[in-house]
Amino acid sequence: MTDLLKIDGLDVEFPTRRGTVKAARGVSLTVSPGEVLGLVGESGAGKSTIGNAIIDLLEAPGRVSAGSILFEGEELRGRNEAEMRRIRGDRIGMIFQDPQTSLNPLMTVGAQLVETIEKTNDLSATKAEERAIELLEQVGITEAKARLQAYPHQFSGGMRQRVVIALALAGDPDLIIADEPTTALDVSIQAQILDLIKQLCRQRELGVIIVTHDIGVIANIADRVAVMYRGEVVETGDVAQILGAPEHEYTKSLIAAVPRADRKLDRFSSVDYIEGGTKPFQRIDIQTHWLGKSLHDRRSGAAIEVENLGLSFVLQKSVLKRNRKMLQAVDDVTFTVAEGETFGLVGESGSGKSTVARLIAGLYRPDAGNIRVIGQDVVSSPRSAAAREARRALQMIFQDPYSSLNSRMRVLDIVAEPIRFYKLTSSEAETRKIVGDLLDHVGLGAKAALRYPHEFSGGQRQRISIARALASRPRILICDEPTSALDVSVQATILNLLKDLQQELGLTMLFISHDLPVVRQMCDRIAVMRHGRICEVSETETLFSAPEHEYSRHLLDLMPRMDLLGSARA
Amino acid sequence: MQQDHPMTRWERFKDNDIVWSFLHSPGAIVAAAITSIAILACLFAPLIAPFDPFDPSQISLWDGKLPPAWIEGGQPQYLLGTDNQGRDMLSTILYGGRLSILVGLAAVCLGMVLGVTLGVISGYVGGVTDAVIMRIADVQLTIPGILLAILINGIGRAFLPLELRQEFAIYVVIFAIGLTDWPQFARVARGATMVEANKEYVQAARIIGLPGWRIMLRHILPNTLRPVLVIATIGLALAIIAEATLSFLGQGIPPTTPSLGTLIRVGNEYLFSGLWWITFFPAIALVVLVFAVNLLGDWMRDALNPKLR
Amino acid sequence: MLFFILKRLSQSILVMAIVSAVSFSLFNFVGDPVNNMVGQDATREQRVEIRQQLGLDDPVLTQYTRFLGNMLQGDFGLSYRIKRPVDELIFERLPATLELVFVSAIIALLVGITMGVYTGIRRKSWASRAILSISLVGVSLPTFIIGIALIYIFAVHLRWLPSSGRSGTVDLGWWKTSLLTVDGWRAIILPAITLSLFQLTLILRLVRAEMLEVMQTDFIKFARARGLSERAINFRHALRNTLVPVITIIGINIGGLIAFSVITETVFQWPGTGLMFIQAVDFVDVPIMAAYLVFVALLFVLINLVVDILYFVVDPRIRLGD
Amino acid sequence: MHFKKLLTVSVAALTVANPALAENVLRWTSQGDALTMDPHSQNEGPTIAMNGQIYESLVTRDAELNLQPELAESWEAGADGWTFNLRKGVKFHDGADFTAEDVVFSFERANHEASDYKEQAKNVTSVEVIDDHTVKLMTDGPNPILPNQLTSIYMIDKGWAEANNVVAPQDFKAKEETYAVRNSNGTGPFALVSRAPDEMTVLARNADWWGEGMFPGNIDKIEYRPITNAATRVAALLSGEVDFVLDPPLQDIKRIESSDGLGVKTVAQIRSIFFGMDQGIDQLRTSDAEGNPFKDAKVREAFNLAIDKAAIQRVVMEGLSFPTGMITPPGVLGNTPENDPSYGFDPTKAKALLAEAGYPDGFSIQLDCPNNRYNNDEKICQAAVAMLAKIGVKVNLDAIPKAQHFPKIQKRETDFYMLGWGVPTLDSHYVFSYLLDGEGSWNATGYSNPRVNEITTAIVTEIDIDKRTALIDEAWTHVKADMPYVPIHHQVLAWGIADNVDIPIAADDAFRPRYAVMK
Repeated sequence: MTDLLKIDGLDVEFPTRRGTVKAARGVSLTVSPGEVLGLVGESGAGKSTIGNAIIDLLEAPGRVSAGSILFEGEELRGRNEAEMRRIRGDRIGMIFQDPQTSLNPLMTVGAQLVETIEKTNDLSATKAEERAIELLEQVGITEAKARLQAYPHQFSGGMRQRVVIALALAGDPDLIIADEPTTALDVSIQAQILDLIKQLCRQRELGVIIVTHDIGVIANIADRVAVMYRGEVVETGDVAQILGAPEHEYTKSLIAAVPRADRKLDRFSSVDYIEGGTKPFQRIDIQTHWLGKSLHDRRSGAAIEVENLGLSFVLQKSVLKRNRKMLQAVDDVTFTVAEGETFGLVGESGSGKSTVARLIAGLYRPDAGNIRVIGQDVVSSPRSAAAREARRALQMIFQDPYSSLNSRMRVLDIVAEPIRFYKLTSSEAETRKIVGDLLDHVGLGAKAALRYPHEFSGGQRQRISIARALASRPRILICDEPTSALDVSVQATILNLLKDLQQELGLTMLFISHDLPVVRQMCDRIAVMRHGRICEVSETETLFSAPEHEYSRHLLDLMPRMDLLGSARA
Repeated sequence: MQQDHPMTRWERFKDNDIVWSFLHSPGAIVAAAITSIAILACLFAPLIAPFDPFDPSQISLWDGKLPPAWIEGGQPQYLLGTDNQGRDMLSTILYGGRLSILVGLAAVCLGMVLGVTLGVISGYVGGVTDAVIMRIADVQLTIPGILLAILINGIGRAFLPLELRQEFAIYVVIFAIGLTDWPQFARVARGATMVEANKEYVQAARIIGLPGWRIMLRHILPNTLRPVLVIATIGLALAIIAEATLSFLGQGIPPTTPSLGTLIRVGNEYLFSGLWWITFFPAIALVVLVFAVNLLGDWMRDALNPKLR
Repeated sequence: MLFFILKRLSQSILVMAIVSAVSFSLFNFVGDPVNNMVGQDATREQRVEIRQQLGLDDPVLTQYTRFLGNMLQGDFGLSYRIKRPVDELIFERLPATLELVFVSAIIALLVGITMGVYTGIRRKSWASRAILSISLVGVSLPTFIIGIALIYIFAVHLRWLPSSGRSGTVDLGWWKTSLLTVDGWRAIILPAITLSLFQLTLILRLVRAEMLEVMQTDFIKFARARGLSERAINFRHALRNTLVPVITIIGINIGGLIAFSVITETVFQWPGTGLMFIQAVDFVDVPIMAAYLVFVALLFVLINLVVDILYFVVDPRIRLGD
Repeated sequence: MHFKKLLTVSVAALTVANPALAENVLRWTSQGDALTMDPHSQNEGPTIAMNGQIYESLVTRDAELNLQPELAESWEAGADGWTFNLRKGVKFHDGADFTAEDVVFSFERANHEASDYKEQAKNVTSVEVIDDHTVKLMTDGPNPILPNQLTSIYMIDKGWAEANNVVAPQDFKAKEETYAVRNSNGTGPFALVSRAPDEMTVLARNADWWGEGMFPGNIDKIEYRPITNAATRVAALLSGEVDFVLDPPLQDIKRIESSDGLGVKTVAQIRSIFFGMDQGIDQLRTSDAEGNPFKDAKVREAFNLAIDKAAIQRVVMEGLSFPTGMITPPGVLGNTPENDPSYGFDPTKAKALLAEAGYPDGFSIQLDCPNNRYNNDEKICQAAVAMLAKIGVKVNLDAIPKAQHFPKIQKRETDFYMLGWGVPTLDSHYVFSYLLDGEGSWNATGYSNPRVNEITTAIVTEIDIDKRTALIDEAWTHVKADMPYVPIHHQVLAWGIADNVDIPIAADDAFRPRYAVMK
C-alpha cells in the first residue's frame, strides 16, 4: 500500500518577540488511501499546525522550517500560491471545527457549492447545480434541491457540518483533513458526523486525518493514531495498540486520565507527567482554620429544594403576543439535594441544566416555582437578609476559566473580594494570610496572590475560581461544567481537588455536565434533563446499569465506546 | 510564563504586550513624542512663550504684521513673526494651542464621563433604563454634532448675561462639544458592558452578593476602558478639530483669548495679502497636533485589537 | 419585518417630537426677534406692536401648539431677516445642498471603498502604507483648512476651477440642477472634494478594518482551504461581508456630510441650506435655525430608515429570520 | 493609461474658459445679497444698491454725490412743500408710462405702515398732482433739505402694483411672499432677468431707458453674485471670476493692486468710526470703578489721548482711513477743517489725567464691538484694548455680530461701545438727531447738552442757509469740547476692479452701473 501522504521530519516555527516557538518538531506521519489517521493531543500540542502546514495555510508568521511533505509522491513544500490553490480543495479537502463560522453567511449554500465545483470542473451552470445536489445527498441532506437556495443560518449545527463536508468533497479530493470536526457539536450529532466521515472514507478510498483532543473520537473512528505532545509525535500506532497498550509515558498518563464510563473509581489517577508543576503545597488543617468555621453550621436535611421551577425566554419579540416566540428553558423542574450530597445534572446543550444552576444561584429569577436554599425561600423575597445569608452559603464554579476571572484584578483581590465585602476577618493582614492559605490549599501556592490571571493556565485559573468560592465559606458549591474547557489531564486534577474539598468541608455539590463518564465519577445521584424537563432522577450506579427513561438509554448508547482502552494504570 | 517569583511591576510593565508593541512602533513613539511635547509646551506656555499675548499692555500695534525672523523685515524677538495686532505668533500659537488642547481634553472628559456612566448603567441594568438612555442617545445622534455645537453656542450667547458670556465662552464650547460626544462613548461602553456582564466573573461577583454599583465600578468599568480609551483618543482629535471649526465659523472661542481655530479664522483674512504666516503657522500647529493624536489613536486601536496584532 | 419597521418608525417619530421641541425652544431662548426685524430707526411703540403681531406675548404652550401645527403643514413662518416663508427658502436652497452631498457621497464611497478594499487586501504593500498614512493626515485636516487650501491652489494660483459659488444651473421646473453643464461641474468639484475628504478617509479606514476582521474569519480560511481564487475570496466572500457593518456607518457618514456641508458651504459660498443656516445664526434668524434643525433631523431619520431597510436586503440572517 | 488620458481630457474640458461673449457682461460681487426686490420693504444697503439699478427716484446723486435730476427734471422749494417737474416720456420696463399718479402712489406706498422707508418718506405729508408731469410734495412746515431725503425713495408703477396685488410693501405679518419680492418693474437702466437669492442675480440693459446715450456706461448685462466671506470674495477677483468687488478687505488691497489686470480705487467714505462712552448713568455696569468715571471730562479726554489713531491707520487700516476728531466726515455740512483734526496721541498726559480724575491705577470696563459691520471693526477694538491697557484701563472686549451689537446701543445697555455713522443726507442734522440729542435713538452715551438739543430742533425749520450753518458750527464746537465720543477715523472706501472695466467710485459706496465702461 503506497502512502497517500508522507510527512517526514517536519518542523514548524512561529517567530515571536519572545523568541521562536517551535510548534512542530520533527513530525513524521503517513496516511494511506481509505485510512483514517487520528492525530491526538492536548491544547498546544501542535496538532492543528500539522494540518495547516500540509495545505500551506499556516497562520502568520508561522512557517515550515524543515522536513518534507510528500503528497502522492510529490513534494508540497516550496510550491507557489497558484499551485497550492490547485491542490487545495481539488486534492486535499479541509473540514474545520465550527460549522457556525465556516460558511459565508451571506451566500446561499448552493452558491458556495457551485463556486467550489466550478473551480475544478469546467461544468455548465446546470451541471454544476446537479453535482451540488448530488453532493448534498451524499452527505445525507434531504430535499437537497430545495435546500440549495437556503442560507447557512437556516441549517442546524449538524446539518451545517454536513454542508461543510460536502464543500470539502466538492473538488473530489484524495485526502481530507478534519480539524476537530465534532467538538462544537452535541454528542448525538457527533456520532452521526463521525459515521459519515468514516463511511465516505471507505466508499471513496479517501485518506482522512482527524485532528482531535478527544480520545473518544479517536476510539470511534481512527484506524491508526499519532499522539502529539509539545510539538512532537511521541507515539504512532494502530488504534487498538495505542489505546489499549500505550508505550510512551505521556500516552499512558493521557489514557489513564480519561474518565471511565464503565466503572466508578475513587479518585482519578494523578497525571504528574503533564502537570509537572503541581508540587504538593502545604495544606491547611480544616478543623482549626478560618475556613473550617462553617463546618459547625452543618445540619442534616435538604440543602437545595427545587419545586416546579419554570423559566422561559423570549426568542423573537412581537407586538402581538401570539407571534412572540418563547423558549421554555426550564419546565416544571423539581428535585432536592441533601446536605453533603453530590448531585449531578446531565443533558445535551439546550437541555436547561445550566439555566437551573443559574436559577438556584440567583442569577435569573424564575417565572414559576420555588427554590429553598438551606431551608430558606430565596425566590419570594430575594432581597431579604435571610435570603442573602442563605445565598452566601452557596457559591459557583464556572465553565470558562478565562472569562470567570476579572483580568484587571490581582489574584489576591479576586479571592479576597468576598472576605472584604462581608468583613469576614478582623484585619487586612488576616485577609491576606487567609487568601495565601486558600491558594496553598487549592494547590497554587501563596505567591500566586500577587499575579494577574493571565499569567496562569486554564487549570490553574480554575483553582483560583475554587479559592474564590471557598473565600465565602460556602456550604453549597455549584459546579457548571467546571472541566469541559480543560484538557483531559488537567481535568483529572481539578476533579480530584473538588472531591477532596467536598469530603473535607462536607460540601453539598450540584455538578452540571454533559460528560457522562465525568458525572459517574463525581456524583451520588443524577438527574437527566432534556428540553427543560427532568427525565429521570436516579442513584448514579442505577442510572448507568439500568436507566429507566428512554432518553437516558439513548444518551448512554451514544457514549464513546472505550472498549479499546485497556485496564492500563487503572 | 511560569516563573517562581512574581515579576516586579516594571518587568510586568515592560512585558505588557501593549507596551512592547509601543516600543517597537516608530510611528507610535513619534506620535507620542509630538503629542507630549505639544501638550507640555502648551501647558507650560506661560513659562516657554517669549510674550504673554493675552496681556494687552505688552502689545504694540506698531510691531504688527512683522514677518518671521528669517525673512527680510522680520525681527529676531518675533521668531514666527507677529499678527495684525502686534502679538508674537509663536507665543500666540502656544497659548492658542493650550486653549485648544484644554478645550479638547475637557470636552472629551465630559463626553466620556457622561457617556461611560450612562453606557455602563444602560448595559448592566438593561430593560427600560437601557431603552430610555439609548433613545436619548439616538436623538442626540440625529442632530449632527457640529450643528448642535453651533446651536448650543448660539443659545449660550443669547441666554447668558453679558458679563458671563466672555467668561463662559470656553465652557460653552466645551459643553457643546462634550455633549455631542457622549452617545459615542455610551454606545461603546454599553456594548462592552453587555459583553462583560455576560462573562462569568461578573456572575461570580453577583453570586458573592456584591451590589450592582460595586460590580459596575470595580469589575465592569475597568474592563470597558480599553475601547473607551481608543475612542477617547480619536475623540480628542475630533474635539480639537470641532473647536477649531466652531472658532473658524466665528461661533467658538473669542479672539481676545484665541484658540488655534480662532487664529486661523483671523489669519485667513490675511491669506491673500502676503501675510501668510498669520494663518500658516497656526494651521500647521493644529494639523500636526491633531495628526499626532490620531496617530496615537490609530496605533492604540491596532495594539488593543489582539486579532490584528 | 413589519414589526421592525413599525418600531423604527415610532422611534423616528419620537426623535422628531423631541427635535421639534428643541427647535421650538430656540424661539424662546435665543435673542429678541424683534430687534432683528426692525430697522435702525424703529421706535419703542413699533417694537411693542411687532411683538403683539408675532404672538410673542402669548403663553408658551399656546405658542408651541401653534408651532407644531404649523410645522406639520411645513410652515415655519417667515424669516426674520429675509421676510420670506422659511419652507420656501429651504426648498429653494435644497437642490444645491443635496447635489453637493450627493456628489461628495459618491466620491467618498467610490474612492473610500476601493482604497479600503485595496489596503485591506494588500495589507503589507507600500502603496497601502502610503494610502493609510495619507488617510491619517486626511482625518487630521479640518474641513475648512482643506477648503482654503484647495481654493488657493486650484482657483487663485492655477486658475483651473472657480473659487466659489454655484453656476451653470439648469431649472428643471421642480429642481435646479448644476449637474447638467460643464460650468456646473467645474463649480462643484472643489467643494465636493473638500466635503468628501474627511468621510472618504473614515470610510477607507473602516472598510480596511472590517476587511481585515473578515479576513480573520473561519469562512475565509475555509474558502482558502477549498482553493478558491483570491478574487473570489476577496470580493465574493470578504467584501460582501465587510459591507454589512459598513452600511450602518455609511448612513451616519452621509448624515455627517449634511452636517459638514455647513462648513464647506461657508468656505465656498455654496448657496445651500448650510450657508443659509450659518447666516441665520449670525443674524439670530430663529425661524430658519429652527426649521433647519428639524429638516436635518428629518433627513437623518430618513437615511437611517433607508439603512435599516438596506440591512434587510443585504443580510439574509435578518431578512429570513432564524 | 486610458484613465489617465480620460482625466487629462476632462480636466481640459473643464478648464476651458467661457466662450467669448459679444456683449459687455459685468460680473461683480459684494458681501450681502439684496433681501428683496420690493423697493419699499427693506431699508438696507445691499437692497437699496440692487434696487437702485432697476428703480429710480425723483432725485439722485452722481458719483461725486451731487444731487442730479433723475425722474424729476427740476424742482423748486416753497413754504409748504417742493414742486417737482417730472421727466416726460419715461416708461416702466413693462411699457407703462410714468406719470404724476405713480409718484402719488409711490409716496403712499413708501409711507405705508409696512414700509421700511417711513422715516424718510414721512417728510412728505402728501402729494399734490398739478398735472400729469408736475407734482407738489407737501411738507409739514418748511423743509430745506427735502430733495436730500428723497434719493432712495423709488418710484413704482401704480397699475403694475395693483395688477399684481402689491399695493402695500411686503410685511412681516404676511404668510406668503408677495409678487414684488422676486419681480420688479422699474424705470431704471437695467431690468431683472433672473434671480436666485444669495446665488446669482442677472440684470440686462433696458434699451428703452430715458437716459440711453446720456451716460458713458456701456454694460449690457450685469451678473451679481454675493460672497459673504471676505477672503473668498477676493479669491473670486484674483481668479478672474468677477470683474469688480465692492468691498475687498483692506489687507488685500495691496495684493489686488499688484495683480496683473486688477486695480483698486479708493475714496473717503461718508462714514465715521468712533467709541461711545456712557456718561449719563450713575454706576457703570461693567466696571470695577465706583460710580461712573466717564462723568468726568478728564477721563473722556484721557481715553481720547490714549488711542493712537495713527497706528490704527497704518497697521490696522493699511493706511486707508483718515484719523479725526469729529464723528462726521468731510462732505457733510458741519464738518470743518478746524474741528476735524484728531485730539492727538499722548499716553503720558492721558495717564496723568486719569490720576487727576482719581483713577491712578485705572479701572476695568467692557468694550462692546461689532465684528461684521465696519472695516476691520473688531481689530480696531483689539488695538484699542492694547492701547488703553497702557494707561492702566483694563478693557474686556466683547466682539459680536451686528445683529446682537446694535440692540445694546438702542436699548442703552452698554458702557463703552463702537459705532460707525454714515450720513445719507450729507447734513449734520442727521448726526445730531440720532447721536447727540439727549433723546437720540442711537445716543447711548447719555450725553445731553441743552444748547445742542436746542440747535438740533432749530435747524429743522431754519431756511436761512447761513444762519443754519452757523448754528451747526456752534453745536459742533460744544461737542468738540464735551468729548462724549472718542472719534477714531473716517473710513476710506476701496473697490477692487479689473482693468478691463472703468467704474467711478462713490463715497456712498453705491455702485452706479450707468457710469461703468467696459473696454
